[in-house]
Amino acid sequence: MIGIPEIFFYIFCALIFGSSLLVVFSYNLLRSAFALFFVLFGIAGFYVLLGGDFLAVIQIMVYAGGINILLIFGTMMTGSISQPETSNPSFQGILTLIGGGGLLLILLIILNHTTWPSQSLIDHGPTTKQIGQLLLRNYILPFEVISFLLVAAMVGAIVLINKGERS
Amino acid sequence: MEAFAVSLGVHIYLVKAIIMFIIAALSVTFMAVISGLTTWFERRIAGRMQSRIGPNRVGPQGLLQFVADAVKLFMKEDLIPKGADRLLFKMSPYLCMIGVFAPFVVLPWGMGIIAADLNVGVLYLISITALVVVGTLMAGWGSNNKWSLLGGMRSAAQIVSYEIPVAMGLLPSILFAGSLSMIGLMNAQGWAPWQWSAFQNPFTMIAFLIFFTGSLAEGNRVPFDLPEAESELVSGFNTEYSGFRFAVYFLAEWANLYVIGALTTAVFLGGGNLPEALQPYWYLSIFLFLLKTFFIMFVIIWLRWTLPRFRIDQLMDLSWKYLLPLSFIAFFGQAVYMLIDHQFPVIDMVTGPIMFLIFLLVLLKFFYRVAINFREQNKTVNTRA
Amino acid sequence: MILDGYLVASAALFTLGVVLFLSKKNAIAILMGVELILNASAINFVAFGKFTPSQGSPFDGQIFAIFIILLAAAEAVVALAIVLAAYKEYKHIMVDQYTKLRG
Amino acid sequence: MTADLKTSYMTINMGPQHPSTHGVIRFILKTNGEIIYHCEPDIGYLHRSIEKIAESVTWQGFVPYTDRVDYVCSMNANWAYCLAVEKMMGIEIPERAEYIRVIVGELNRISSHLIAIGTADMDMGAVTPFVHCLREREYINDLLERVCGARLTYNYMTIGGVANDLPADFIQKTVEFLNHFEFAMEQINRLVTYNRIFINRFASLGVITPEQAINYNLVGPNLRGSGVNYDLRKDEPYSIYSKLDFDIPVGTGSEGILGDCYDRYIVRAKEIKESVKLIRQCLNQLPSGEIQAKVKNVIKPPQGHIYVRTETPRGDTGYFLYSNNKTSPYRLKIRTGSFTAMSIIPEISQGLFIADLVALIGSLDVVAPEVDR
Repeated sequence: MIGIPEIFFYIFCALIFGSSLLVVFSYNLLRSAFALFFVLFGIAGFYVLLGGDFLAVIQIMVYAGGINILLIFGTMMTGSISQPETSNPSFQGILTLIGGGGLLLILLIILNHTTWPSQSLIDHGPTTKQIGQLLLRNYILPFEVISFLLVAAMVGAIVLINKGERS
Repeated sequence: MEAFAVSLGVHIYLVKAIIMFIIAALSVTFMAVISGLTTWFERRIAGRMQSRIGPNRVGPQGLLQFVADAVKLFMKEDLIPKGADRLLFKMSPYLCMIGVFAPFVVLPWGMGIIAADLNVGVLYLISITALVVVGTLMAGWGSNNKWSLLGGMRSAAQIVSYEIPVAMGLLPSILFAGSLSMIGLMNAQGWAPWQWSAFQNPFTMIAFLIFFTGSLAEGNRVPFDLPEAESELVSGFNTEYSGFRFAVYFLAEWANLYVIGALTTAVFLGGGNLPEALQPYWYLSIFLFLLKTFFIMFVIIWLRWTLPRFRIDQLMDLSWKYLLPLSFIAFFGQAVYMLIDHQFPVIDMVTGPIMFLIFLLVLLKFFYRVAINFREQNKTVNTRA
Repeated sequence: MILDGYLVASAALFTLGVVLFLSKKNAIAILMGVELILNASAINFVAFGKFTPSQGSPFDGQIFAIFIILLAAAEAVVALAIVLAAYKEYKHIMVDQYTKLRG
Repeated sequence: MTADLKTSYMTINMGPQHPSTHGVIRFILKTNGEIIYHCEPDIGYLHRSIEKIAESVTWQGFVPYTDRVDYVCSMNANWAYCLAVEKMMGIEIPERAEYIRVIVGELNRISSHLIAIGTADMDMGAVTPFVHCLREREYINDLLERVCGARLTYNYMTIGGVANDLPADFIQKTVEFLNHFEFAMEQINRLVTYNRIFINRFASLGVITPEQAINYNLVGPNLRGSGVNYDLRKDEPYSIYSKLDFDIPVGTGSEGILGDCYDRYIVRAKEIKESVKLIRQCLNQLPSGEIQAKVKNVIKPPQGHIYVRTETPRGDTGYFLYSNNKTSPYRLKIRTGSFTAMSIIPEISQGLFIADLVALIGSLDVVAPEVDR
């Protein structure tokens, strides 16, 4: 008998793959961008199932609420608004599909032939506190580096756009 | 009840699903009623402020006006404009509604009365607004109307930029409570006003004001109602909506008003905390919580019918140039305050009452002003024939 | 067993991301492909973190997922800035038509 | 490459159903996002050929049509037309009628400015001040209804005087109203005129320099908002204005640049106070006597033409009459303030936000039917 987490796992799977198929094969870039939102939402659901409630919230906040909105804005600003039906053309479709299918096959075969050292499921309880302590103790260096990277990215983006404005 | 149903031979998942469905249906119905009553509340207050009466025909004091309005809206023709992106157009109202109704899972109703006390309750509440953003963008894009598109873009830009001051405004309280759960935040405060997070020290006070301002912007309320600015963008992203879909938007808007009020109450105004002596009467805490929430809602409505609207660049300036740096100051200040507080716990006893006293003085000044207004007000003249 | 479920889902998502990445002309669509790939790897991290904790903390996987999200944010910002700058220059964002990128 | 080649503009149709276009004005906007690149007002959308109608009605019969030229201040429009015909025929009207004309004209000016201020507030998103303005306007409507029986299109002034005398308790009621109104106006000002958000929205926006204002032939508060002290009531006094004591408020750039939207707005707010002053004086000095000069039933002004201007709330309204000694005008031409205000919008609105365009229209107080007669 399957448990409740499994049911939700399959629901989220359906959400993710239904929308990501739309992302990949839609010829309307805006629809792709909106579908991506549901993919990201479904992945947040995965994180909840995997016991990462803080992570799930961060995923929605940063990914769905930030990056995806940026993508939608970008789509709207780059003139795709005038011809939505053909804004997202693809090329080498068959070739990439064959390649992608092969890749998936290889991955699945590898997955099937590896035995992962799986442990019994433990519920670790609230994660926020431990994640915070890990970030500021064990992973302090990557944390600082990534903060620096974010600042650099922000400054870089502003410089790039400003340059475009001026020319 | 579960066991009883299982003993009858019903599958356990079916029972669970039915129970979940019933709870969800109850909360959605309750919310619909709350937001409906809020429409009545808002319209009556607006009426008082504008020397008119407001809805007073349907039911006692017009209380059932929202039912009549809903019935009227359901009967209207459901139009989808030509050239609209039908899928996005239809999906948008539901996304907005889910985005506004999802917070109710973690909103408390009194001392320890809550649907689900998530560990990341507050963060969840902030992040779920992403649904509203995407919903408005969808509506703006899908309507095939340029005014709607401008409204949708404005709305998304506004909500995304005000999410940061709102989150930063919550941080001092979170620091103080050491918890992200709503119950944890509420329990960190006492029943008395000087124990509330808002009056705890100058930094939480600043954070409270920042949070309140930011929430107004996130909820698209005046003076930040640019996405719906009817004198500029006709009606913003919902221009092309009619009938049931329009009703859904309005349900969402007023439910959002309640969410803002309840969140402010729970995080900053002591929630439904009661003094020791009154704690056995738990229902009083529900009453107290609703009272505070409705007071905050009243303030928001009051502002809406008083203030003019910002312009989009002024709005962005306010967020990025003033609220954000201020919220960093508040966050840092609160951290320093807590360090000092750790050494000398006495300071906690002092700052709260002082801040509350300052607030009382401001209130006194306000009432003094109101009294002057009343005194100067001549009696109404009668020029009728 | 359930670990396999997440791994299969992640593999499928990864493949979809690669297909999107390879087959689209629009720069923003390609960016979306990158996001799918990053998300697929993040799912793997969290799933492994949950089911096969190493000597370290059981939350190492989640920490990595957080880093991936932040990296994705930085990447998306810079990539979009580049796309917008290119759009201003060329009036389109079809990557196969960028024949001259100098200057 | 120039910037023009790189950006594609979005064409938006603003009006005639747009809520902030004060009636049925239509604009065609070319925007870059929310920034206006070009704004073209669609003049002629509300054309009703009032000037043509004049050629087929009698001289007196045209008075009701002047009500419809600008229905927000129809008393002043009546006045302008009657004054023109009287000048043409050389009719001297009784002094009491002149005083009554000033009283009702200034009352009407207040009510028109209340609408202007209220709609400007509403365009900025503040609905409550608008309702308060309308509440005060209702009192004036009541007063004028007592005088002439109508609340919007008065048709009160006739060629040679006014249609009927003031009712018995009119003076007392008007003084009562003015006492109340002065405080109410102060309250409205406190609510919105001195509001920081409102000032920020209006200040330094849509600046019309004095030269521009004169070149575009702006009139009335729009001209005075740019700092040009020009008011027909002072500079070319007609009726009894030369006997009365009042000031002409001009824009000073108090919150930003001279000639911005806030200056035009504040000039109207100050003019209301001046009008109150004028009405009080007239009520005190009101002489007794006839209200109507002796005028024949069928009038035929002598051959010739005349152009008479008066100061209406929206500025200099001129009536050009050409008579060939018939029972109806040979040609009649009306010159209104809104028309010129409308024609300056394309130049001023370049580079503004859409929200600013709304503010600009609100501050110029354009009334649609006055643009197209």
